Formats: sequence, structure tokens, C-alpha cells
Amino acid sequence: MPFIPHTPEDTSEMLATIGAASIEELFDEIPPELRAGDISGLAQSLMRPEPEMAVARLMQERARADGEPLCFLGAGAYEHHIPAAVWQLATRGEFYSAYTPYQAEASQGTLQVLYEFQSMMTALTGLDASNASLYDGASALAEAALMAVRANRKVKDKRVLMPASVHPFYRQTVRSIVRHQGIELVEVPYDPTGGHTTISALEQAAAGKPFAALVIPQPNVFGVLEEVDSLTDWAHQHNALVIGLVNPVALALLSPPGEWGTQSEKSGGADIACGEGQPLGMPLASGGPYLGFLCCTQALVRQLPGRIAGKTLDLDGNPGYTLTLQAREQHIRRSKATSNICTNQGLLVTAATIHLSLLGAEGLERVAAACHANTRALIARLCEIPGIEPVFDRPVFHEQLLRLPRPTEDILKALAAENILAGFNLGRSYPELDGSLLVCATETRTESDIDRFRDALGRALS
Amino acid sequence: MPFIPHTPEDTSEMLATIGAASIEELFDEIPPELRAGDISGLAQSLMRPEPEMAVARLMQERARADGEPLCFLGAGAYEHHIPAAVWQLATRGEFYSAYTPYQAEASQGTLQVLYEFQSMMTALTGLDASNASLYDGASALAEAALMAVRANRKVKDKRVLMPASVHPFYRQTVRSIVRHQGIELVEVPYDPTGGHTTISALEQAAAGKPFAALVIPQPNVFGVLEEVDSLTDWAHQHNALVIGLVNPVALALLSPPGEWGTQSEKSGGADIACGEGQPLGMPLASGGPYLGFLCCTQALVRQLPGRIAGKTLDLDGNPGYTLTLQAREQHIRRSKATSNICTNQGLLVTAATIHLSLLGAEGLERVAAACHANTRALIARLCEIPGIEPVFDRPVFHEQLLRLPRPTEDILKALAAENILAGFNLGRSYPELDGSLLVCATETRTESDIDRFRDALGRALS
Amino acid sequence: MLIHDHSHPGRRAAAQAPLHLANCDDLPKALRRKTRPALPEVSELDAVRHYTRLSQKNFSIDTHFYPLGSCTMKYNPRACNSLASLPGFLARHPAAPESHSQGVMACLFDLQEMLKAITGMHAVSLAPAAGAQGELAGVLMIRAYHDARGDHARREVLVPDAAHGTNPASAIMAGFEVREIPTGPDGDVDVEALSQALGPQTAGIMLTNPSTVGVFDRNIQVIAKKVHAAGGLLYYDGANLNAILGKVRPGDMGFDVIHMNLHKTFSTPHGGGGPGAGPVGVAKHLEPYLPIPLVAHEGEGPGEKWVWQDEHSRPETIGRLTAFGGNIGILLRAYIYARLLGLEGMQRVGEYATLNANYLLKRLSAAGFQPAYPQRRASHEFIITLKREAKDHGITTMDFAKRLLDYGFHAPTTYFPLLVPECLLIEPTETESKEALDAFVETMIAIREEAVQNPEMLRTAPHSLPVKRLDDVRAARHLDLAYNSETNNATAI
Amino acid sequence: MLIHDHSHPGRRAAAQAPLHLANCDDLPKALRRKTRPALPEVSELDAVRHYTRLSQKNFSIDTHFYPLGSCTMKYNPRACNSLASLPGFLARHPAAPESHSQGVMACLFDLQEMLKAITGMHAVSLAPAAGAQGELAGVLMIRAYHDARGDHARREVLVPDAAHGTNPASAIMAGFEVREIPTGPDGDVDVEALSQALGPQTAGIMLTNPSTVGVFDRNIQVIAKKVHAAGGLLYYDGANLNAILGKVRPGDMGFDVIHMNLHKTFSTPHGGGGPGAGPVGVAKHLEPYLPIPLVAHEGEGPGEKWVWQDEHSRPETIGRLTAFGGNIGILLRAYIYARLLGLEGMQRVGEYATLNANYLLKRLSAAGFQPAYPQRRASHEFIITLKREAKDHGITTMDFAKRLLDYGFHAPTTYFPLLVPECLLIEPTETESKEALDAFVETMIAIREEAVQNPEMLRTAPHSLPVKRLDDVRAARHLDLAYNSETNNATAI
Repeated sequence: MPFIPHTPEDTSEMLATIGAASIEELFDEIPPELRAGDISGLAQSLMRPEPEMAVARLMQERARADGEPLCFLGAGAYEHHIPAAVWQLATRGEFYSAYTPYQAEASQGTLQVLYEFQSMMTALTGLDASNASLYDGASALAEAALMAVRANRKVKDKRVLMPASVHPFYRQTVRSIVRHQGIELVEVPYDPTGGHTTISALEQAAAGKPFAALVIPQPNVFGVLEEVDSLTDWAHQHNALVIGLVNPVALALLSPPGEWGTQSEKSGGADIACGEGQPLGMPLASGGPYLGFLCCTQALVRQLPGRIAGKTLDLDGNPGYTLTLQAREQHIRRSKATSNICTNQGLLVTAATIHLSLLGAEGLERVAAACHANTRALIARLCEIPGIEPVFDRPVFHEQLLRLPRPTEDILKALAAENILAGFNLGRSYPELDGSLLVCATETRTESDIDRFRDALGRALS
Repeated sequence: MPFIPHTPEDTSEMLATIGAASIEELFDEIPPELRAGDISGLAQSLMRPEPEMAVARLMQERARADGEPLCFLGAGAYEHHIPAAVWQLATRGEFYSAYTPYQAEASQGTLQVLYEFQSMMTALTGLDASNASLYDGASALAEAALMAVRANRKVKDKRVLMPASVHPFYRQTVRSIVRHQGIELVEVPYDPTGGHTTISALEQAAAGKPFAALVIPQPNVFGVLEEVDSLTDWAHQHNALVIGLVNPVALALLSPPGEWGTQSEKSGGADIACGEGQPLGMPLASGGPYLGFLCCTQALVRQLPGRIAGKTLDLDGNPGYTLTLQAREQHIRRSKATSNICTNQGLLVTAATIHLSLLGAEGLERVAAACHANTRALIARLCEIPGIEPVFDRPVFHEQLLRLPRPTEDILKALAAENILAGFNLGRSYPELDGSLLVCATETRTESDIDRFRDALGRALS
Repeated sequence: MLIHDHSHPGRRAAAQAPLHLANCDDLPKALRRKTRPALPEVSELDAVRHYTRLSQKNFSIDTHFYPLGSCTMKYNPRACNSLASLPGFLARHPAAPESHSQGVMACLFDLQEMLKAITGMHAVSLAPAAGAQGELAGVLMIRAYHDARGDHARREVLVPDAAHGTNPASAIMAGFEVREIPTGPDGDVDVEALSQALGPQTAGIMLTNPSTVGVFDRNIQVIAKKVHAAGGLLYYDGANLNAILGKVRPGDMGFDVIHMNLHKTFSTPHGGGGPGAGPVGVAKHLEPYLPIPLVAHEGEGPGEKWVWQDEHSRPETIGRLTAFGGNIGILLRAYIYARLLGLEGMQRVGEYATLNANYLLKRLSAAGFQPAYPQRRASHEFIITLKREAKDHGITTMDFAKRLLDYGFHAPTTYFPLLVPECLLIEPTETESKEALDAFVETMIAIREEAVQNPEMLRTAPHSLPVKRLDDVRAARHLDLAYNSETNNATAI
Repeated sequence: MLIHDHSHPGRRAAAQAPLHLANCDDLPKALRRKTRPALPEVSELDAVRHYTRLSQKNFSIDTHFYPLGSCTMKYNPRACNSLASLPGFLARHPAAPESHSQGVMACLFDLQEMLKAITGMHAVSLAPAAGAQGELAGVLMIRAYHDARGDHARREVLVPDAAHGTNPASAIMAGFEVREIPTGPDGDVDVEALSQALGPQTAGIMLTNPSTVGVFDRNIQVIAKKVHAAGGLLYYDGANLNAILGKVRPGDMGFDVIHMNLHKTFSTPHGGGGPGAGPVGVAKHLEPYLPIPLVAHEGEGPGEKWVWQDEHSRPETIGRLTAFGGNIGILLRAYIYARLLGLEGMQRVGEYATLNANYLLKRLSAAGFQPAYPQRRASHEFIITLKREAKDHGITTMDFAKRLLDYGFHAPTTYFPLLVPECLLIEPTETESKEALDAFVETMIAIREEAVQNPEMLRTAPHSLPVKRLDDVRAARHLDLAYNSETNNATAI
């Protein structure tokens, strides 16, 4: 019996102690007509236990089937180098098989990691506090919007300005999660030349009515850098909170949300920052598990959803760590909680914390700079091909939307046949961008990778 | 500077403490003409440090290049299922990055593992004592021969009878190691019909002269099972020690060396057992690191080479483990040591110990039985092809030598082109066996693997 | 010491970043960061040593018996981790085309099928990232169902008072109001109170069965009939599915929608608090609303393939819950576990989880501990109350729990469910041996003896852990949530 | 508790073996085993929990500073393990054809080239499985050289008294006699004594430079000249290569043959005592004798390939030392390490290993500890003698060493080399930070203070480890080498 240690003798002795004749008898409070009989209808292979050897063989074959292509896809998930130490440490049994640190004294490993993670995220975002993670970037944005609406004391209107330059999957996720909580998501069109969000578009979208928050993606889904300072000031002038949706690797180069806007104003800086932690040590892995992060100013900390670790003292006066502010959470507040969230992404937090320790600020900056430089090189090489050019004219971080001379799906297929993932087709979500391709080069792409892409693309277009 | 933590400030402060102007000055006792200047002549890529990212990419490409073929090769290295837990545990930093347990109190993890390993090996071989491993099976056989010659009090002649049915690489290794120690290795021909070692061949090889030891391989290199009982009795009647060279997985089915021979005699049982531990949790990995094991009777324990862990008590009277009998070893006895060996295969011992814990006696028996059954099925299928038949007529464990109707190297090449490793060509070492192929099927080979082999072989021969 | 305390200006793990800092002067200065973030500056050895030692400060399944009620802390097979981490799986981009995704998709499809079979539901979506998100998806589907029928008055969700806190919180997030239903003295839902609460405003009821008090609600068929008759739907909180896995199927009990916690029942890692995975299963009438994406199977033989279903093929979906397809790496681990067990093995899970719980309950009862529901069978877990010990010896359940840590046992869940005073919710799981359970009983007895002889030993426990008892009140009053490098002390917020 | 103590009859990790026991009745009964071997019977969780907890009882590089002299306990980069464990490398059978081996062979060839360049030798074989086997290969080649010249009288190998014990032991295994050469008071070999020992019987000399007393022998050129003039060859024991890596090349010093300990200098794992890897490098005149197999490179561009060299292409080889090609998995780790550093990085290894050793020597000297060779530079390691402390406070070096464990430092090597009384051989390696060295110095001072105030604290140390001081004498007198299930106690031999 896989993973069940009982021998027949154990079972007999235990039943004798209980005073039951059989295991079946232990289910005697369950109405007999409810007891599952034969469960059938599935392939035999799914019915029978398989030894680890057979399952390993199957999984090896299926893993190989997906081909490890050369990847120029970004669009919210990025292939970065992950130091070997990260997952060798994170999968140590003591991290991997522990649960939520409800017994703090027996969980100082996990709790200190959470506290270190929070410290690193506040350093990166320039904000005061961080939670200990949410599911992913998109659900973190939903929680950020809910939090902003709850927290804004000046504006009671539950409107959130959401630029169209926010990743469409993120906008869909936010909509799914917040739609029944009376929140209105107001879409703000992007500038067709720059691909960014302008003040005038914001003015038009706001239509003179109050709104609780503005989301500012940096970089946005087109790879384009937004004018975060003026957008932040504008939102604050309208008494709205600012939610920065940021790429944590880009933050090694870019102004942190906590410093957005005119710093002389008392309201300088975004109020909330959130985003996807995947670039901090998580493999692409089909999209998850990743890690949503959520940071905020001191003023908002009691509105933060999710777990939070805090430092405290023990009976001897020595420092230690514990989950804190639990009064916000569902297991205490139930229907009055800040969120229904329970699970965080503890294992991923562990990986991200180790990853950031190994890189440090300088390492992270080198990674970010290499992404940017490689993307510049990629764009230059691809734009040598007649008919290919950038769609937008503003600066980008490590992605760029290119216009193609042939239908995007045809190109994607042709390159996939050469085991190259050429990019993301934003035309599926933005009809007006039909015929474009979003490409990305991280620090993992070499000159010869870029040449291989260019050559294959050249062939596909010839 | 990879793996060097010093900042320029650290270096300056440290040099100031030392009172040296530069690191260079620390080498001032070395004659200047000896100081290496520019080391050149190598490709730039080997000169420069490479980030982990680049080395990872290179190694991934090279690992993929070797193709993970479908393997029917045995001949001393066997593809067995290794539970995932084995290496996840063995590579935990505390095992992986510890050294020889010279400070026993700070090394109870390693020492207890060694003691458990010794316990498992004595259980498998039916002997009294085990060392804590040697380099591999072949070098363990060399140490066994040296040990037997040292230990045999009745026969002072340094002759060892070595059947030709012992793996040729093992015989070469023994020769390399013992040739200058006055030991004569007497080759004993195998029976051309059975592929085993007969008493008459032994009598002839011994030629009436005393010999210190007889090596008995079980199974032998042809996969054939030797008549261990009669061979053991015969050797003991000649006052020779018996060295069993055994496959530890086969021992789950086969009589353990400690029980070989007529048990009623006072000399029943082999005196020494050795072999290759690779089948106990080590991946094929190009041939190493593997693990040589060496067990012996109580009478010989002080002649055992290599490290040995023993149980003892601490100051409070609680049990603990420590290296023992160090007076045998080179770091104490220097030129009088039982061997020059220092390093053992600690990490592999850890893996083997975990592996055996996970299998237990019943699991190991199931593995061994599946190997045997799969090999039987393989032979049956391959012998359906006209012109293919077993070379020898005696029972085998999980390998069989087959006669082929076409040159072996041609067949091997044709199957390699289909990503199948068809077997081992013993004809290279035994000219009289030219045109044969040694095939193996472990528990990891499925019916469809065997069909694929048969079909490819059929095509190659058609 | 924090990793920050090991930090030394200018130190680096040099192998982990590009050899040079590329020029980025083309980026507008106004958008650039002015100072480097205060991340720790350590060598690779510093980091490896710090996190290796830190890990050793945790209790975990791999090191300790961990009978944390309602959390199903069973053995996490190591193969699940290594096989889900095969290079081909880790390398797959979430937006990879189907041509480069068939391996993963085949696994996901199989998992959908296995979960359908074992729960008796009509269709399954693997998208929710955790149990609470599965709950939200479930109630959103209930809402979508009523809305699609124009039945907009149904705005109330019923939740038993013993329910997990996520239940009411999720219902609120879906825009419902919540009404609590009391638990009867025998641990079953008070059917009378339920009947009175039902009405045209009833959207549905959220139930855990077995419930959080560790008993199987014997009236489930009555409840289902009444709720359905009132026009409501039944939601099954799968947190306790381990108790009945393969023995009773939520679909057969009459549930319309369920979620499953794969990190509990399907043994994916708890990971210090996550990640989870919370697939949802539904009856036929809710299928159109399932969250996306799903995997469908087409063709047979060489033309066989697996395809994604998203908002285009499922226009009535409640939508997307994370940017991509949920925690697929976790789903793969659950799939591997499921294949190692087969449906046959899953049936044994429920059996032996129940055997272990009833054995432990019996032994603790025999030793004089007070079960909360002495007349009931345990499910996979059960409650004892230390009310008497607390009163007699002036100790609390928390003291008892902390003292267990000294003996090398993770404490059971304390003070939950809220309706039983001084309670311990104990869930041994099927992967623990009789010897482990016996050792736990002996320890419980020993600690109770200590409570008599030396209650201070409990009140100041733990004594042998990396820290002594921690001050939670102080943590919340003097918030210190992040290291501040400037003061070499924490930011006081 | 041993894993055997967790054993329970009939318990199994069921996922780890075939589902059924195949019939093997065709095997002759006489050859079959009669009873099952007494292996532990445990569940998968039992095994995982046991070995996880057991591992935590070790000190290791990943958890502690480990200044074990002569062992070069530097950081083992984690990438070396994960990249050498890529599925393609693990799956390769040692007898796989060259068509399925080019990836591994390219790595081995590169490593041969890098080792040649960094040591200044003409050719390298990677075959020896460990340092001692490399030594044996080295002296066997010396013997083969003399034998090939018909110079059969050369049967004596000179070995300094400070040499590692493996040196004389290896020489004996190669059929030589050993003569010891004394070390002078300054730590260098006594050249006068050497001169007198040389003669027509001299096969060669085995030297470590820097020597085991932690100094670089300044007379090495004189020694080389004299030995060569006498017709002998020079063997370099590479155990201490880390001291001079990239700074001085053995080939330039005049050595004819060397071995390297890759688990030291090239940071492959120590693994609780192994595996090692002990490649040998030789001058041109010894090349024909190198142990097999080697990798050669042929062609360029698309025709480029790597081929094996064995006894067919190298008929004068001393032969095969293990069944296959040595510890290739370890060689891959060394290769990965070498690529991460490049030859440039290797030069820094010698520099910073030397800086750390000299800094630590200086600080300990300044704190009043007595260096064995106060007038000399440290190499990568150095010796202090606790002769004075032993005499004044009635403690031993062993007491001091054991007390270091309590403070979280692995002890340096004790009582080696044998010629310095009450000695500690201290090797910090280049991967430790100044802070770690400073903390070690403070601890050494604190322990010396304890030796004055409370010597009993040292004599009974360690106090905070899983066991108290162990009785080594008892272990050797009452041999207990294996668990005996019948008596539930060990076999007394």
C-alpha cells in the first residue's frame, strides 16, 4: 500500500483497540447508500497503483515531449537564470514539508524567511511593509484594488482606473475576483503612438468623477515604460491611491514605487505596489506556482490581506518571528476579513528570498541591465528584416511589440516548428494590434540565440 | 571573484594585519623564477570565469548530446530504479559537504550511516563484518586478493586463482594494483559449454601447488551462475580462502557468500565477499562514482582495509559511533598499513544505505526477481530471431551471452543508430567469443522496450 | 541572525550574475532608480550556510509527526518533487503553443479525469490556485447559475458555525450575505435551524463533510434535499476530503460544486504555508461556469491531442483566477501522487486515515482525555477538549501544545473550531505508523502528569527549541515587519 | 536510533519495488537464498524522516566553518551537483558507444587540458578514483619508467617524515622500499640528509609542496636537481595544491609526476569521506605509462570528435585502476567548478587561500598562540602547537578541539603532522570570509581562557552535541561493527 505503513497485524491490533471488526465498520455512521462502490469508467492505468519506476518513466517521456524550445516569450513570465542553490535549499524537507507556521517556536525557519522576504520586497519597492505573498501577480493586483478601495478614506466611490496597458490576463483576473464586490473597473486607453498611458487619457476616463485608485503598470504589457511620476502626482491630486504594478527585476534599474511622483509633496510615492515574483527564482513551469507580492505604505498596513510575519521577543527577551496582525484574517474575522486568502506561496517565498540573497542589489542590477541590453540587441537584429519595426516609440525594459509583415499566427507556427517560441500574440486581446508580436530577451539569451531567431524568422518571412 | 568573498577593503585590512603590502608578497618565500606567469595556450573560453548561467547552458547541451538511449547493456553496471528520496536525501548539504568523520561527535550523521551500511552489507553477504566501502567493485576485488594473501596463515604462497569468468576489466584492475606485490594471479579457464568454472579446471590451474585464495564470481561475467558450494568446499579443502565476488541485488535471490559450501564443515562459507555496490542506488553515470564493498568473517576483520565505523559509548554511557581499528590505516601505520586507501565512497554509501532502507529485503527480492524474469523474457524474444541463441547452457541471473548471426560491432552500430544500446561485446576480451553479445534486462525494462529491441534487431539482421 | 546581518558591503556571489554591468544609459534618467535597494550582500557560501541552518529550525513532516488538525500533514512523496521538476516541465512557458505542451496537458487532463471519478462530479477545472480560491470559484459559480436564471434574489449563503473561516469570507467576496447555522450537540448541523433559514433568498449552503468537528454529518441527504427544494445549491468544502477519499463521493451526497485542497488530500507540499491548489468540480448544470483554462482531449491514435479551453470555448465561464493556468507545478505533483496510488490506492487513503484517527481517539479516551463528541466515530480527525485539565491545573491548551513541541511533536490545531473550548483538533493522517501514534499518546499522558506535578513547566514551554515562548501580543502592538539597514534595527510602523 | 530500530516486520515502502514478486523457480534451489537478509523494514516516511534527522547531526561546510588542515574544506558550489546530475549524464552507461558519449567526453577532454595548463604537466589521466589511487598510479609510473629502461636496481622511494601516510603506503603497494627523510627545523626538507640518501637504488622521492607543515619548501629546485642527478624521479603529492594553484606549477618545479585531489582543490564534495578523484599529470617521458582510459580529440568542425584511448592505443599503460573510467561524476563536478572559475579564477584560489591562512596565523600569533614555524609564511595552512597550554593547564589538543565543536566550529586537524607535538593544523580555505576567521580567533581565545578558569569544561567537551565525548578505545577493544537483529544488540566480534 503506497505510503501507508500498516501491516495486516497493525490493522488488526488497532481495530481490536477500537473495538471494531473491520475498517469498514469505522464508516458506519455514513448512510450505506452513500458509500462509494466500484469506481469505474476510467482507464485501467488510472485505476491501479503504479510503482514510482513506472510513473517516473511516464513523466520523463511527457516532459521530453514538450521539447525545451528556445524561448523569446515573455508577457508576464520570464526565463531567468536561477542559481542551483535556490531550489536545492528550498526543497530541503524542513522547508518543503512544513506547514503554515502556526506554532511559531517550531517554525522559526519559515518565519524568518518570511520576514527576510518582506524586508527585501520593501527594499525593492521603496515601501514600508510587505505581506508574505499572494497567489500570483494577477490575483495580487485584484487584492491591491480591493485594498485600495477599502483604504481610501477620502474617496468612497469604488471606481478603479485600470489602464489598457495592463496585461489583459491580469485585467481578466481582477474582473473575475472583484466583479461582485461593487467595484467598477474603468479602462483607460493607451496612447497609440507611445503605447503608454497619458494624463489626457486618464482625465477622459475619469470623466470628472471621483475614483479610489489608479493602477500604474511599470513596465506595461507592451514592455513600455510609463511616466510614473506624473501619473502618480495626477492620481494623488485627485485623492486617489496609486497602485504600482511592477516587475521586480526591472526595479533594480527603475525608480521604486515608493519614490514615484514629486517627492516634495507629502503624498509622494505610490501607496501600494504589487506584482509577479516569478522573475525572482521561479522557473517558467507552465505558469505556476509563482508568487504575488503586495507592499504598501505604513498608513495602509492594517488593510494588507494575506499572511504577515513580524519580529517579536521570546520569554528570555531574545528576538524571534511570528505571524502577526492575524485579526485581519479569515480564520479570526471570518466574513469581516480583509480577504478570504489563507494559503500563501511559502515555498516560492523561500526560493525568492534565497534567490535575492544570492544576487544582491548589484547582481540583480546586472541581470536587469543584461535583459535590457539583450532586448535592444534582439530588436536591432529583427528590425534588419524588411517589414519588421517597433509598434511604439517609447523606451522599453525587456520586451518590445513588433509589427510583422505576415500574420502572427503563421510566424509563430513556422518558428515553433524550428523549436523557437517567437513571442506573444497580443492581437488576440487587442484587435487593433493584429499583426504584431511581443518579443522578449532576458539575460539568458545569447548572441547566437538571437542570431538563430533572426535567421529562422528571416526564413519564415522569405 | 566566484566563491571568494573578499572585498577590496577586506583584502587591504587583512594585508595590513599581516603586515604585507600585497598578496603577492605572501608568496615571497617561493623562488621568483618558479612563479607562474601568464598561463596561456588554452582556448579563451577555458581561461575566463563563466557565470553559472553559461556553464549550465553548456552542460545542458552536452548532457542532451548523449541521448539517453534505451539500454540493454549490463556488464558490471546496471540501470535500476532509484527512489527519488535517495539522492534528495544524500545530497543534503550536511551529508554532501561534510568530510571524513574525524571528529566523531560532530559527525554522528555520517558515522551512523556507515554503521547502518555495514550492518546491511553483512546481512546481505551473510558475513560478520564489512568495511565502510572502497572505490569500486574492481578495486575492492584487488583489496580482497591482497587481504586474503595477508590473512591466510596456512598457505604462504602468494598465488590467487582467478577464473576467466571474472569480468575482464576487474582482472585488469586487480593486475594493475597487485602486480608489484609479488602476487601471482592464476587464470582458470571457463567451461566452454556452461560458461562456468569447474573443479577440474581449478585442479588443472592449481597444478598441485598451494594457493592462498580462490575468487568465485556469482553471477559471473557471462551472467552465468557458478556452483559456489562445491567450489568453496574445494578451495577450503586446499586451505585456501574463498573470495566471493557478488552482485548485491542478485544476493536477494541467491545464496549469500557466508553460506556457501557445506555448512557442516567448520570452514563453511566464503571468507571474504566483495563487489560493486552500484546496483544499490547509484545511477549509471558513466561508470562512477560507484562503491566497492568488502565483507569478511570475524577471523579476518583486522586485515580489512579501508575505513570502519564502530559503535561505542559516550561519557554519559549513551551509544554513539566512531571510526575504529584505525591502527590498520595508512595515516597511523604509514608504510605498514593494510592498504594505502584513505578516501572511501561516503556519499555513495549514504545513497546505498537509504536505497536499501527503502527497498527492504522484500523490495530487493522483487527487484531481483523482476530482473531475472525480464531477462528471461528478453532472451525468449530475441531467440525467436533465426541465428540467435544462448552461448552457454547454464542458468543465468540477469544477463545472457547470445550468439549472433552477424558481426557484433555491426549490430551494435545499427541499434545505436536507433538509440538502443544492444549489449556488451565480450569478443573484444575473449577472442573465442567473437560474434556474441552480452544482453541484460533489469526491472526497468518493459515489455514494450523488449519488443522495440527485438524489432530493431530483427531489422538490423534482415 | 538575519541574512541581512551577514551582509557586508560589496560582497557578492559572483557566479550568479552576468560578468559585467551592461550599459543602460538609453533609459530615461527620470525613470531610473537613484539608489540601490538595500538587499543583503553575501557570498554564495554565506547564503547556503544561512538557509541550510535556518531550515533546521523548522518542524516538518520530514522530521516530525505533525498531527495538525484540518491540515492533513501526510508524507509528501519525494518523487512528486523530482518528477514535476524534470527540465522539460520547468522550461515550459505558460504561453507555449499546444505543439510544445502536449506532455503537460496530457497530465492535466488525466488529473481532471481522476478527480472527477474520485469525487463523483461531472466536470473539473484545475485553475484555482488554492483552497480559498477554489471556494471563491465555487460560490462565484453558484452566483453565475442563479444570475443566468435571472434568479437575482438569491443573495444569502448559509454557513455552519463550525466552518472554516474561508467559507464566509469567500461568500462575501462573491457578493453574498452570510447567515450562520448552528451545530447541534452531536456535531451534526442543526437541521431544524437550517430549515428555518432556507428561503427564496437562499443561494446555497457551504458545507464541510466530515465537518471541522471531525464527524460525518449523518443528515447530509436531508440537508441536500431541503436546500435543493428551497432552490439553493450545495457547496462542498474539500478541506476534509482525506477522510472519505474513495469511500464516499461528494457528488453522490448531492453536492453541486466542490473544491479540493490538493496540498492536503493529494499530498502536494505544504511548503511553509503554500502553494496550494484548489481544483473545483461541478455537477452538469454548473459546468458552463467553470473557471478557465481547462484541458480537453480530442481524437485517438496518432491524431490524438490535448487542447486548451478558454473564454472563447467557454463564454459563460466565471473567468480567469490567476494570470495563467493556476499552480500547474503543484497539479503535476498531485498527478504523480495520484498515479502512484491509482484510484485503488485513494480508496485506502480514506480507510487508513480513518483507522488512524479512531485508534488515536480511542487510546486518548482510554487514557482519560475528553473527546468533544464521545458518542461519535472520528473521521480523519477528532477533537479533544482540555477544559478539565485547564480548570484543574491552571494551564491552557496553548501551554499543552507548546509542551508537545519539546517532546518532538508538532502540536495539533488549537482553539479551532471555535465552538469547542480549550480544544485540540488532531489529525494523524494515514501515513503515520501505529508506533508514532502510540508515542504521541504516551507523551500526552506524560504532559498531563507534568501539568499536575509542575504546571510551570507547561506555562513556560517550549524549553528546547531555538526560541522560548514568543510574545504574539507584542508582535501585533509593536509592529516590526521589515529589517531596516540604517538603524540596524527594524522599521517601527 | 538506527534505521533498524524503526524496523517493523512486513512494513514496506510499497512504491519502490515492482508490484509483484516474479516467479524465479527456474533458478536451481541449491543456489537460492534460504532466508531473507535482515534488512530494515520501514515505510518511505520512516526512511525519509530518519535520514533527514540523521543528516542534521553532522557538521558540514554547508553549516559550519570547517578549518580541517590538509583537507581543503572549501565551499562546494551547488551548481556542480545539479549540472553533473542532469538526466543525460546520469543515464550514460560506462560502456556506451562513442556515438552516445560525445557530451561527457568533451567535458573530460577539456578538464584534462585545464589540469595540464594549471599544473604545467605534459599530459593528464583522469582515471584514478581518489588521491591515494593517484599516488599509487604515480609510483607505478615511476616504476614502469625505470623498468622500461632496464634500471631494475631502483627500488627505494624517499619520503619526508612529514608526508601524508598515503605516500609510504602507496610506495609499498608499488613494490618499493621506503626511506624517510627528516624535516629541518625550519620546516623544509633536510637537504643534507636527502643528499646522503640518494644513490643508484633511488627510484624517486614523494613530496608535498607546500608540505604538511604548511610551508613552501624553498629548496625545491635544489632537491629536484639532486634527485634527477641521482637518476630518480620526483613525485608531487597534490594534496596541498590549493596553496599554490595558479601561482606555481609543479611542472615548473621539476616534478615528473603529480596527482591532484579534485575533492580538495577543485571543490568536489567530500561527501562524508568520499568519493574523491585523483587525476595524475606527467612529464613527457612518463606519458606512455598513464593509467587508462584517457580522452583524445580528433578533427575540427563538423568532423570533430572525442575518442577513448585504452590499452590498445596505449600498450605501455600501467593499466586500469577501476572497472570503468574512474569517478566520472566527480570529474564532471570538477569540470563545472573549473569552468565557473576559468584559469583566471584558479589563480585567485591560491592567492586568497594563502591570504586567509596568513591572516589567521597572524591573528592567532598576536593572540599568543604558538606557531610551529613562527619565522615562516603560512601556505594555505599552518600549524600551531598547544604544547604550552597543555602543560600549563593539563589539557590536550584533543580537549581544545572538542570544545571548539561546542562553539560551532569544526576542529582543525589534530596531532598531524606527527612531528609537531600537541598540534592543530589549520586550513581556512579561500571561501571563508574575514568575519568567519575573526570569529574563530575570538573563540580560540575564549577557549584558552576557559582552559585557565575551568579546564574541566574542555576535558569533558563537547557538551552541546548529539553525543558527549566518545570512547574510541572502547570502540576498538569491544568491536561492534554491525547491528544484530536477533539479540537486538550488536554482533560482538
